[in-house]
Amino acid sequence: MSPLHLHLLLAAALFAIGLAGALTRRHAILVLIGIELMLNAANLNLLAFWRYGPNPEPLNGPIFALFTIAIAAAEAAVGLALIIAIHRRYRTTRVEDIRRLRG
Amino acid sequence: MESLDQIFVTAKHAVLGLLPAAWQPWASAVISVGAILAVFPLLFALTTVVERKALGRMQNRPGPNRVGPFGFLQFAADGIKSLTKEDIVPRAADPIVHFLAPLVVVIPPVLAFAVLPVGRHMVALDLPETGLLFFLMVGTAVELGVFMAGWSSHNKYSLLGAMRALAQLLSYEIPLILSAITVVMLSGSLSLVTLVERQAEVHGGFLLGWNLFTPWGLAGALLFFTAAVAEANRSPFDLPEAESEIVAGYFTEYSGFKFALFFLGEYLGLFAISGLGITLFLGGWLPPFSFLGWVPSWIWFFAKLGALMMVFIWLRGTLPRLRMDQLMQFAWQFLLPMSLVNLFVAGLWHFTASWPLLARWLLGAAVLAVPWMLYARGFAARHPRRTYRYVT
Amino acid sequence: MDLFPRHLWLIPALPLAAAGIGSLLGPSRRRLAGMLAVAAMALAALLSLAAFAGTVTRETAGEASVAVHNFGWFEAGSLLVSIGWILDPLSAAMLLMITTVGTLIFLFSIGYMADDERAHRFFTFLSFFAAAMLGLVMANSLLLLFVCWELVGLASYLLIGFWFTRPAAAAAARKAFLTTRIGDLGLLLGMLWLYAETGTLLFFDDGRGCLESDMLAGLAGRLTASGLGVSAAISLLILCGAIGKSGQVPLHVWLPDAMEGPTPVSALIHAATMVAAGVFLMARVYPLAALDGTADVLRVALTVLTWVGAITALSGALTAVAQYDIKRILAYSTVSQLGFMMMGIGAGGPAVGMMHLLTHAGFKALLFLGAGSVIHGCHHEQDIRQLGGLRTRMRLTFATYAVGMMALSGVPLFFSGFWSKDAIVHSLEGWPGGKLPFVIALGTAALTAFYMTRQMIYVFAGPARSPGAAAAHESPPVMTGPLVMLAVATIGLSAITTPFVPWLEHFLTSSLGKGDSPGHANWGVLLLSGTISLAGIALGGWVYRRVPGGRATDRDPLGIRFPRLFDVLERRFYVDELYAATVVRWTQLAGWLAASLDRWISSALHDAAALAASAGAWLTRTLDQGVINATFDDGCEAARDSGRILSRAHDGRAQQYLRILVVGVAVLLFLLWNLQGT
Amino acid sequence: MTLTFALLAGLVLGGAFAAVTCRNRVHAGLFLAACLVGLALVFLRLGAEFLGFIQILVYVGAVAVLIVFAILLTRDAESPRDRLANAPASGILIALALFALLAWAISTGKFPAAPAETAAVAPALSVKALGDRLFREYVLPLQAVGLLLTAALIGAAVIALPAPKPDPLDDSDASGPAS
Repeated sequence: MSPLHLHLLLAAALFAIGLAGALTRRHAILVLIGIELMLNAANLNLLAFWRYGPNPEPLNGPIFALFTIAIAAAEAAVGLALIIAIHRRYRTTRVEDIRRLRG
Repeated sequence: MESLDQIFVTAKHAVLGLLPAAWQPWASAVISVGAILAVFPLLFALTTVVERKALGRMQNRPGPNRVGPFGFLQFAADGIKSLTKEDIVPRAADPIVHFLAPLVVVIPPVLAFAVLPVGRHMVALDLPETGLLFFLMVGTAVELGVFMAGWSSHNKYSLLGAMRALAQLLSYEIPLILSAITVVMLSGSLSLVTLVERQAEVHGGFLLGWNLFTPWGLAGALLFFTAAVAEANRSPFDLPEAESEIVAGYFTEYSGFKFALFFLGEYLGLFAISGLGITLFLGGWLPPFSFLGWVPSWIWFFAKLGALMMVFIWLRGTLPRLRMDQLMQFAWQFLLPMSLVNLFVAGLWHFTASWPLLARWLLGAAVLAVPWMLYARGFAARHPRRTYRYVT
Repeated sequence: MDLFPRHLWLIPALPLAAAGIGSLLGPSRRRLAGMLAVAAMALAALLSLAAFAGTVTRETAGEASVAVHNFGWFEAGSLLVSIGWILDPLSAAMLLMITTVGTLIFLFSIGYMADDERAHRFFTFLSFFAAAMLGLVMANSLLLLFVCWELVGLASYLLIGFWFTRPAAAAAARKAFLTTRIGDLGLLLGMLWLYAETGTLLFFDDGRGCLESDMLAGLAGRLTASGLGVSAAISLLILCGAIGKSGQVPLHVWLPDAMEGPTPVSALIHAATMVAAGVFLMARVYPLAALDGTADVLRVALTVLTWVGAITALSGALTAVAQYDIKRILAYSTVSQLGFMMMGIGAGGPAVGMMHLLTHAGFKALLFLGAGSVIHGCHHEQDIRQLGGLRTRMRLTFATYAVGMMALSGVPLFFSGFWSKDAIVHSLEGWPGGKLPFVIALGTAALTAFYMTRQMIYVFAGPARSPGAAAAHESPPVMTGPLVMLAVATIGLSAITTPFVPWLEHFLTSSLGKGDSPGHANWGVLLLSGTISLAGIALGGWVYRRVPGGRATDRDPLGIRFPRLFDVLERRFYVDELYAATVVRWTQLAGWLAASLDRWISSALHDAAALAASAGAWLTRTLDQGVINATFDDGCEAARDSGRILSRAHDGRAQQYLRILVVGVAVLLFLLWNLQGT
Repeated sequence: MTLTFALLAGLVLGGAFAAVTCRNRVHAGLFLAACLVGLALVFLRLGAEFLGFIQILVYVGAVAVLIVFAILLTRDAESPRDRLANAPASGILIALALFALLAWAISTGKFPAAPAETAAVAPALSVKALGDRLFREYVLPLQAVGLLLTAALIGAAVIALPAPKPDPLDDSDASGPAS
C-alpha cells in the first residue's frame, strides 16, 4: 500500500460519503455539503497524484486544485443564494419539495 | 545597541544552547510560544486598563483608579473576579459547541502571532512562502467561533449577534485582504519578514520606505485599518456585541472565565491585526527615520502597536455605532470598490517604477482621488443629510 | 481580384455589424436602426457587385470561374475542421440578388414598420438574417453552410413570430421551426455521411474538395446495401433539408402560415431568399446529385428532385386558386414556383433552376411588397374579398403589382419570369424521365396565370368592397420606390434571360455543369407556354368577370361552380389535418412507449403514479383522437403533452437525476477499466 | 508517517460522516468545517502548503461560514424526523457500490511510480512557480475563473435579492453572503 494508494482510498471514501449525503439528505444545504465533500475528494486526488506522480514539476495538480477551489467557492455562493431565494419563495428547503422543473 | 536589539534572540539561543540538539527545535518552539503567551495577554491586561482610563477621561470621569497605583492593577482584580465567577451554561444551550466557541475565538489570534515579526529576527515561525496567507487563514477561523458562540447559546440576542458578526466579518474580510494584497504585489513575497525588510530602503537620506509613504500604501493602510476595526468588532463597528441593542451579542450567555476568554480573544485579535497592519504598511519593526536606527526594533514595533491601540481607543470614545445596513453598504459599496481601485494603483506604481517619485505619487493619488470623490458625491446624493432633533 | 474571395466575409460582416449595433439601440432610436440596416445592406450590395463583376471578368477571360479561400476553423486532436468562402458564378449571382433585393426590402420596411415601436428589433433580426443568408450563400463548406442554414432558420423563426403577442404568429413561428427541423435532420445526416465518405466538407479545395472530380470519381462506384448509389443516398438526404427549407411537398405546410410575419419578412425570407436556400443547396451539390449513372441512365436523386418539384408546383398552384388571404395566395404561388425551380434543377440542371430562382426572387419580392403596400394602405386588411377598387387609389402599387403579376404568370417577351420559367419548360420537354412533368409544368403555368388574374381582379378591379379599402391611400415613396425599382429590374432581367441572349444561363452553367436536357430555344414550346399563360389569364378574367360588381360576402365563382373541389382546395388538401391526426397518434405512441421504458429506472411509488398518469393521459388523448384537430399546432400540442408523459419519469427530483447519473458513470467506469484490463 | 496520516484520515472521514449524517444542520456545517480543516492538514502533509492554507481560507473561512449562515437564514418548519430523502437505501447502496468500485480500481490499478527522491521528500511548491505557470500557460483558464467568480458574485447578489424593496441598501445586504 503506497502512500499514493492510501490517499486515493481516502479520497474515494470521502467522495462516497459526500455522494451518500447528496443522495440521501433532504435539506438542500446538506445536499450542498455533500457536493462540497465530493469536490474536496477530487482535490485530494489531484494533489496526491501531483505529490506522488512521476513528474511533480509542472505543478498541474496544485493548479487544478486551485481552480477547483475557486469554482467550488462560486458554486457554493450561487447555490446558497438559490437556496435562500427558494426558501424565501416556497418556504421550504427540502429537495424533493422543489419540483417546479418536473414535467 | 545591537545587543539590546537582539537581546531576546540571544537569550533564547543561550537557553537552547543548554539543550541537546534533538530537543532544540521543540524547545525553541516552546520558548517562542511561551513568550507570545506571556507578552500579549499582559499587553491585553494593560490595554484594558488604559482603555478604561482613557475612555473615562474622554467622558470626564476618572475611570478605574482604586486597585494598585492609579488603578493599574485593575486587570488583576477583574481577572480574579472572572476566574472565580460561576460558569453558567444555559439549559437550552448546545453544550459542546457552547464550550468550544471561546477556544475557537481565542486560539486563532494566538496562532497569528506566530508569523508576526515583532522585531529583527524575532518571529516564532517564518513561513517564507505563505506567511501572510497563514495569517489571513487563521484570521478567518474566528468567524466560525463567533458563530458557534452565538448559535449555541440558543438566545435570540446571541443569534442576532452571530448573524451580524458573520455578515460583518465576511464582508470586511474582502477589503482587508485586497488592501493587504497590494503590498504583496509590490514586494513580491508572502513572508511577513521579507515584507518588512522590503520597506527598509531609505528615501531622501532619512525617511524609510514604509509602504505608508506611497499612494497605494496610504490608501491601503486607511482601508486596511478601517476593515481591521470591523474585523475586530471594535466600535464603531461593534454591532455584533452592541450592548444597547442586543445586550452583548454572541457572548450574552457567557459568564466567568469563558467571558474573559472572549474578551481576551477580541483584544488578541485586535493586536494581531494591528500587528499585521504595522508589518504591511508601517514598516514593521523599522524606525520611521534611519537615524533612529539605534532604538531596538522590538521597541519600535510595540510603540507602533501602542500608538494604534490609542487610536482605536480614541475612535471608540469618539464615533457612534453604525446601523447594520450602513455597515454593509460601507463594506460593499465603498471599501470594496476602493480597494479594487487601490489594486489598480499598485499595478500602476509597479509599472511606473522608472518615473520620478513625484510623478508616480501624483498619478497614483489622482487615480485614487477621482473615484473617491465620485463615491463621496454619490453617497451625498443618495443619502440627504439627516436632521437630528436634540433635546434643548 | 485580391480583395475577393479572401475578404468575401466583409459582405455578411456588414449586416452582422448592423445587427449588433441595432441590438444595442433602444426603441427611441428605431429609425436610426433602420437607416443603419439599409446602409449596411447597400454597402454589402456594392461589395457583392464588385465580387460579381470580378467573377464575370474572370469568367469572360476564361479563367477558372471558381475562386475559394479556405482556412482552418478549429482543430480537435487529429481532426482539423476547415471552412472557407467560395466565389463562383452561383454564389456571386446569389450574393448580388440577396443584397440588392434585401436593400430594397429594408428600405420598404422603414416605411412599413414606421409605426411599430419594436422596429429596431425588427431591423436587428432582419440584418441578422441577411448576414446568415449571405454566409450561407458564400460558404465553401457544407459545415459552414449548415451553420448558416440553422442561423437562417432561427432568424426566420424570430421574424415570423415578430408579433409574438398574436397567438397565430407564435404558433406559425413554432410550426415553421419544427417543420424545417425535420428536413434539417436529413441534411445533417447527409452531411455526416458525406464527411464519412470523403473526409472533407469543403466543396472546392483545389482538387480535394468533395464536389471535385477526384472525390466524385472515388464516390462514383460505391453503392449502399439497397443498391442505391452512395452519392444518390447522400444527396437524397440533403434533399430532405432542401425540401424542408424550400417548402416542398410534404413539408410545405409551414410556409403559408409563415405569412403571419410582417410582410417585408414574407417578401425577403419567405419569397426571395431563405426559401430559395433549398434550391440553392441543390444547385450547389448538383455534381454530387448528378453523380451516379451517366447522362443516358436516369439519375435517382435528380428524378426524385424533379418529381418532388412537379408535385409541389401543381399542388401549390391548385391551393393558391382557392385562397382569400392576399399573402397566402402569394405564399402558395411561392411554393409552386419553388417546385418549378426544383424541376428546373432536376431536369435542366442548376443553371436553369437558378435562373428562375433569381428572376423569381425579383418579381416575387415585388409582389409581396406590393401586397404589403396594399395591406399598409388598407389598414391591415388582407382578405381579398374585402379589398377591391385599388386600381384608382393606389396607382403606382397597381402598376408595379401588375408587372410582377405578369412576370409570375409568364406573359411573354418582356418579363423575366416568362423566360426563366420557359427555360424550365424547355428542359422538361426534353427530359428523358418522361413527359408527365412537362404536362404538369404547363398546367401549373396556366393555373398560375389564372389565380394571379383572380387576385388582381379581386384586389384592384371594380369598386371597393369594404370601408378599409375605400379609405385606402397610396403608400409613401419610401415604400413605392422599391416597388418601382423591382419592377424595372423584373423587366430588365428579361433581357439577359432569353434563350436568344442566354448570357445568364451560360454564366451560371460555366461553373455548375449542364443538366440532363438543357433548354434550348424551341419555337413550339415557346409558343405553347406563352399561349397557355395568356389563356390562363383570359380564363381568369372570364371566370371572375362578375367579381368587381359583387359584394364582399359573395362566394367565389369557382366555388359556386365546383363547391366540393373548391372546398378541398380551400382546406389545402387537408394536409394539415392529416398531419395533425398522424402526428398526434405517433407522438402519443412514442411518449407512451418512452414512459413505459423509463418506468423500471425510478422507484416503485411514483412509477405507479407515472403509469396511472401516462395511461390516463393516453386514454384521454386517444379519446379526443376521434375529433380531428383543425391545425398542425395541435400536433405541437400533442408533442408537448406526450413530452409531459415522458417527463413523468424525471419528476424534478434532483436526487433522482443524481442517482441515475452516478449509476451510469459507475457502469461506464467499470466497463472502461475492464476494457483497459483486457 | 502512517500514524499522522491515519489520524488525519480519521478526522477527515469522521467529520465527513458526521456532516452528512447528523440531524442538527448547524452541527453538520461545523463538522464539515472540521473535515475540511483535516483535509487542509492532509494537503500540508503532501507539501502543498499554499493550497492547504487556501483551503482553510476559502472553505472554512468562506464556504463553511456561508453554509451555516444559509442554514440560519432558512430555518423552516420541517420536523427533524424526516431528515432523509425518500428511498435513502438506494442512495447509500449506490454510494457504497461506487466506493467499492473505486477501491477495487485503486487497489488493482497500476500508477506510474514516482522517482524515489520525489517520493521521499515533498516537492517544493513555491508560490512563485505556481504564479508563473498560472499566469503563463494557464492564463486563459485563470481569466475564465475570474469571470466565473464575478458572475457568481453578481448572480448570487441578484438571486438572493429579496422581492424588490424601495431601500437601495438591500442589494449590499444580499450580496453579503455572496462574498
